[in-house]
Amino acid sequence: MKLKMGVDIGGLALKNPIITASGTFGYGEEYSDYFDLNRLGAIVVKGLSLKPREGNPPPRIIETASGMLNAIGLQNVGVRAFIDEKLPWLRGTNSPVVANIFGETIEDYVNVVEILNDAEGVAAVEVNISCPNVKRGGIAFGSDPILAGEITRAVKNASRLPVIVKLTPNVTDITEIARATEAAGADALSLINTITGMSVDIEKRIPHLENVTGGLSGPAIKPVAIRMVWEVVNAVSIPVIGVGGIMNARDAIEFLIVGAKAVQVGTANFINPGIAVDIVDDMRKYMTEKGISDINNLIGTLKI
Amino acid sequence: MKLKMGVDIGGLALKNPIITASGTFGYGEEYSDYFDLNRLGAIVVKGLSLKPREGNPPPRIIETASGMLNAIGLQNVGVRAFIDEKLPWLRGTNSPVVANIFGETIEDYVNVVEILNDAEGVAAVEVNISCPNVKRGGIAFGSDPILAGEITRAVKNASRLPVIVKLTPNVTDITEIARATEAAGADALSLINTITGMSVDIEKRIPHLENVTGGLSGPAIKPVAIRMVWEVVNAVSIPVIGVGGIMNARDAIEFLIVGAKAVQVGTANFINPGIAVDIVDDMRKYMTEKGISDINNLIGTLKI
Amino acid sequence: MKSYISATVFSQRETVGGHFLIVLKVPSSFKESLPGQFVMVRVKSCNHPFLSRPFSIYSVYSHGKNTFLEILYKVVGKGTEVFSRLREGDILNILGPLGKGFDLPSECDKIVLIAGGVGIAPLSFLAEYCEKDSNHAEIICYMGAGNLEALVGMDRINGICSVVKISTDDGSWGHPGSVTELFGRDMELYLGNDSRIYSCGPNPMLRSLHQLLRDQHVACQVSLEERMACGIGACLGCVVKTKSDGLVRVCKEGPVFDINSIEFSDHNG
Amino acid sequence: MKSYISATVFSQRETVGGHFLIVLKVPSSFKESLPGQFVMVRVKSCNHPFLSRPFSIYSVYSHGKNTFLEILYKVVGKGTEVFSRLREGDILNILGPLGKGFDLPSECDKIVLIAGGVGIAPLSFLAEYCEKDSNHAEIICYMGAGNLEALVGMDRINGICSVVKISTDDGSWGHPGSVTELFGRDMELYLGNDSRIYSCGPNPMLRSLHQLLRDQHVACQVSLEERMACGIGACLGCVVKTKSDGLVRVCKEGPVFDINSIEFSDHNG
Ligand SMILES: Cc1cc2nc3c(=O)[nH]c(=O)nc-3n(C[C@H](O)[C@H](O)[C@H](O)COP(=O)(O)OP(=O)(O)OC[C@H]3O[C@@H](n4cnc5c(N)ncnc54)[C@H](O)[C@@H]3O)c2cc1C
Ligand SMILES: Cc1cc2nc3c(=O)[nH]c(=O)nc-3n(C[C@H](O)[C@H](O)[C@H](O)COP(=O)(O)OP(=O)(O)OC[C@H]3O[C@@H](n4cnc5c(N)ncnc54)[C@H](O)[C@@H]3O)c2cc1C
Ligand SMILES: Cc1cc2nc3c(=O)[nH]c(=O)nc-3n(C[C@H](O)[C@H](O)[C@H](O)COP(=O)(O)O)c2cc1C
Ligand SMILES: Cc1cc2nc3c(=O)[nH]c(=O)nc-3n(C[C@H](O)[C@H](O)[C@H](O)COP(=O)(O)O)c2cc1C
Ligand code: FES
Ligand code: FES
Repeated sequence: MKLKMGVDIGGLALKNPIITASGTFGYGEEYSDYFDLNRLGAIVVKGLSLKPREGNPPPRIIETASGMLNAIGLQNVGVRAFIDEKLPWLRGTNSPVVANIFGETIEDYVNVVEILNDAEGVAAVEVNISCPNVKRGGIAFGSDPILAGEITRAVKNASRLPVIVKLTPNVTDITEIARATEAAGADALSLINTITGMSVDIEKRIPHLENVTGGLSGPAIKPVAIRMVWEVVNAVSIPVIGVGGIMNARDAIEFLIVGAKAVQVGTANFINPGIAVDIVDDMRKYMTEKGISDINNLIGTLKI
Repeated sequence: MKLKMGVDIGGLALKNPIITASGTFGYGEEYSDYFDLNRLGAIVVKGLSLKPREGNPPPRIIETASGMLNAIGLQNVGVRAFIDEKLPWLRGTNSPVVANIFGETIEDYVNVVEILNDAEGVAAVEVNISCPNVKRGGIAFGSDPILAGEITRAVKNASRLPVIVKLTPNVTDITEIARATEAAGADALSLINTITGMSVDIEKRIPHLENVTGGLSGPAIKPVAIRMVWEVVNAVSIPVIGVGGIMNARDAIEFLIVGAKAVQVGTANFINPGIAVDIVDDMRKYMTEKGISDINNLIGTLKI
Repeated sequence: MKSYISATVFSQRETVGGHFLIVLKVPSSFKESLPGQFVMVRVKSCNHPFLSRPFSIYSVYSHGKNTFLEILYKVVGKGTEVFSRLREGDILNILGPLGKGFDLPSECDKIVLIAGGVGIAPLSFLAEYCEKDSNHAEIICYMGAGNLEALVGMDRINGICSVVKISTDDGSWGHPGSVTELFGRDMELYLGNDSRIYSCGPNPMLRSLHQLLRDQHVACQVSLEERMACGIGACLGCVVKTKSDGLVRVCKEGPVFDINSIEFSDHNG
Repeated sequence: MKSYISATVFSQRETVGGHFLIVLKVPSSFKESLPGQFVMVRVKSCNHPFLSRPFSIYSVYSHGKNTFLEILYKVVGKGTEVFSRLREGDILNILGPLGKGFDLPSECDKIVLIAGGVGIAPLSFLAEYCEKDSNHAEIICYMGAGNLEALVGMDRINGICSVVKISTDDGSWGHPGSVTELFGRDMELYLGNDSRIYSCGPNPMLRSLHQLLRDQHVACQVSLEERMACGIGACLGCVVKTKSDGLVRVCKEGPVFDINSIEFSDHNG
């Protein structure tokens, strides 16, 4: 059977729905020793800010049950160095490159987008709105529907590229934020970012992370991610990308069945650097087994 | 070394800080085959409502990575049958019995409390505010600070017993809810209840739970629980009981170090029905090893 | 006092494709196990799978000072997959014996067993138990499986029963079709006070057996399967709908029920 | 193309209390491993521990068509505890060889190894490697441990080095005190262009070695440990503070660094 794996995410055409998640795939290069990056639906690079950032002091990670906490602190080379030093290499692959961006103020975000507008080889921007807004007392952009709408609108107005807004799960009602960002012009949504967590070293009685708290990722959070994707898919009409705890094709298929048009693989890349293409291959097997010739016929087919 | 394990939770004196969590310990009887219930700090019984409830149709549970989802639907015998049929047996143990209560309206809660006021052998009530308020379009009492305050005040006014309010983690800012319930008179807080999640059977393309979504518990959620306990301990001055993913004494000690005065063991009881007393024993070992003679000298000793 | 027990794997082998017989060394308290009772099983050193898994007791016996417990299981998911890789010396945590077993026939002439696939496990234990008993009833077994390769537990049951009748869905052995069908043809032989019917198998099979027996006067007990978390009646996770008592716990009020007391749904089938 | 590899446990034994030597059958590509490089290791069938764990390569060799990789490790937490229960035939997933190994001495007279506990592992591999090499430098080893029972890897290093000097914190063998102290006494012997110093051990030990060597002109490389998630430079989880390049990745820019380039903190010590 000839299988159609292509999906369309708000104007961004992907050859298959498997994307690597921001912060878990470096700038792609580290993984190119392990597989042909051209086989990916898309690559989302590590979050970019206007200025380079050193990130948090170590320790930055700690394992938890079926997951990990990270407090990398958004270390990155900055958007300009990305364009000069990392992007040329990435242009060698034909998988679309999505620039994940963040900032501390709306102007930060807009500036990053404006710089990216002129860069060749970026297919879309993904806006990480889990960051604290320093002008508003540190409340995260993504936890307030008004702020989330404002930042989406500002980025959308500034961007020549499709805008994917990445939602935080640390909210009471994610559909409220989803609707606000849709109304503000988001082309697509991705969710979930990490859930804030903490872990303590009981020998030294100190937090395991220098930053005290960190973001929980991995299979532990998958049920929460599936639930939120399901809620958001039912609340908006723009495409949704599912992220959270995907370790294999079965996990990815769960997200598609509840209605995600594509998925991102994050922490799993750390365990098996070749996992993303294994997922593509195993998803093809599942489709063949079930007689599904077009992946779009699988998406959103949950029976309630 | 003579070890002092006793703690005081808003007027409720516990011989040690290990409590069994609501919904995971039945009405105590099931576990009495496995250990002497007198060894527990306290027993919280399955959530009680005014009328008996049949709960949700099966399937009600599904395993997830390092956790499980449940949608029992608060099946219970009702508060009167509890008093008539379950409480007499429980009076045979000398561990305090905490009645976990819930309802669909504030009046429901108040009615349950009034009935419990007259019952002999109940030491405190724990108010589950994760439930939807049917009069307010189904928004959970616990996800809105005003509603959370209202229900706390109503229960507190009606109750002759100490009132522990049990918080839901499905909120943007748990400290806001914690402060609202403290201001409304709560004697103590317990957290976290389960995180809402979902899981899909990719063969049948149906949710694994008949109820579609369920509550995530187990080690998967521990980092979130620790973080929220830490936040709440820093936000209120009433005692906090830590709950979420405790599988052994080390986990319990993490909660105490961040500032919980006691902990509840939930899902772990399902795996090893004797786990709660193992935790008491292992906590004594840790104290002996570290030369901590009074558990109160361990509580809240996190160094930042 | 009961407790959470460490049991060592004494041996394990694949009997027929995808089906394993594992023998565990257990405390002597397990000698009291009754047919239809089950154990909750978990790998001691690995948190994956997270929850214990329920399995019927296939057999319990002593040898010298040791007590052995056998489980016959089919690999269907991650837990059973992990179990299938266990080897001699690996350690499991188990709880049991749990639940209410089969009502044992005091006086009867015919004991009829109807097994679907690995549902043979508790029935085989029942047959062994009755055989040892003073009771000299004739034991007849109807066994069904998808195909020849999935006919598990046949050797042992063959040695106990006077008659074993086989069906396979694909006709690769015995009657081509379902075991309920096969039993249905003989059913009249067993309608009366002198027969007791016991069955275990997938829900769809039990449902069709229920249809078949609905208007008959014959005692039939079935062992049900449900997802379980605790196995001891505490979580309320394993409920099944009954006709007169609403939702009841399979682990505590069951796993054995009178077939007529159950409201069969199709969520699991 | 590199890949995520299945490696079978060939053997495992406890060498000294709480320390294990595991031998894995690996693809022949591992023959290219250099001293100081490491592997990321995970049990294939169990999701616990969740992340792979980094271990230095203790030795790599071929026997017939097979390539074997040895890891010498100490049980310190849940991952190493799980590993310690692995037996012949169990399957691991590994990545490697990873990271930048030691700069190998081209020309020098003395190679000095300073090992704290299981830090002997990469140094022992280095010693083996240099011994096989044409380079005929003298290899001297300073080994320290908490006590006699924790002196791991001694047999092998003894067979390679011309001198092995021992210290134990409790004085149960050799010099009573720290290995840095012991080395400090002899240090003058090695200050000059003809010596290369290599060290691996707990952070506090490396920190005091750093103090000791701070004002000396001598080449000293250390292998560092940090918690790792990916081991390949992608997660940015394993950074260490350097004096001139800020935070750099231990897995990619290291794990071997010039001792003087590191800003030693005490978070891990
Ligand atoms: C009282 C009782 C006795 C049992 N006795 C036996 C036995 O003797 N031999 C045997 O092979 N199996 C027996 N089972 C079924 C066995 O418990 C399941 O096959 C096992 O739990 C599946 O675990 P898994 O992790 O491999 O599958 P999972 O990955 O958890 O699930 C795989 C599939 O199996 C289904 N499943 C999971 N748990 C159960 C369950 N408890 N009951 C029914 N279906 C389930 C799931 O819905 C899914 O479709 C018994 C079940 C019960 C309740
Ligand atoms: C490049 C490199 C090479 C290493 N080589 C060896 C070796 O040859 N032999 C050996 O025994 N150990 C080696 N280690 C250390 C080894 O990785 C840790 O001991 C192991 O990861 C602990 O896992 P665990 O699950 O048992 O402990 P955990 O339960 O994860 O933690 C137990 C304790 O160990 C500490 N720890 C955890 N991970 C690390 C780590 N990566 N580095 C340092 N401390 C850690 C924790 O902070 C905690 O205090 C090496 C580490 C690195 C980075
Ligand atoms: C180490 C690490 C770094 C991350 N960095 C970013 C980032 O820079 N920007 C972002 O939007 N998300 C970041 N994330 C979140 C992931 O992209 C993803 O949303 C999350 O990890 C959940 O998916 P997973 O469970 O598959 O890992 C990071 C996650 C991890 C583990
Ligand atoms: C099967 C099940 C039933 C539960 N029922 C209740 C309940 O009736 N009332 C309540 O307040 N919490 C209930 N909980 C939540 C637990 O008390 C506890 O808050 C939660 O499971 C987190 O702790 P754990 O990870 O240790 O299980 C239930 C949890 C489970 C798993
Ligand atoms: S499995 Fe918990 S009540 Fe039956
Ligand atoms: S361990 Fe991931 S960057 Fe080093």
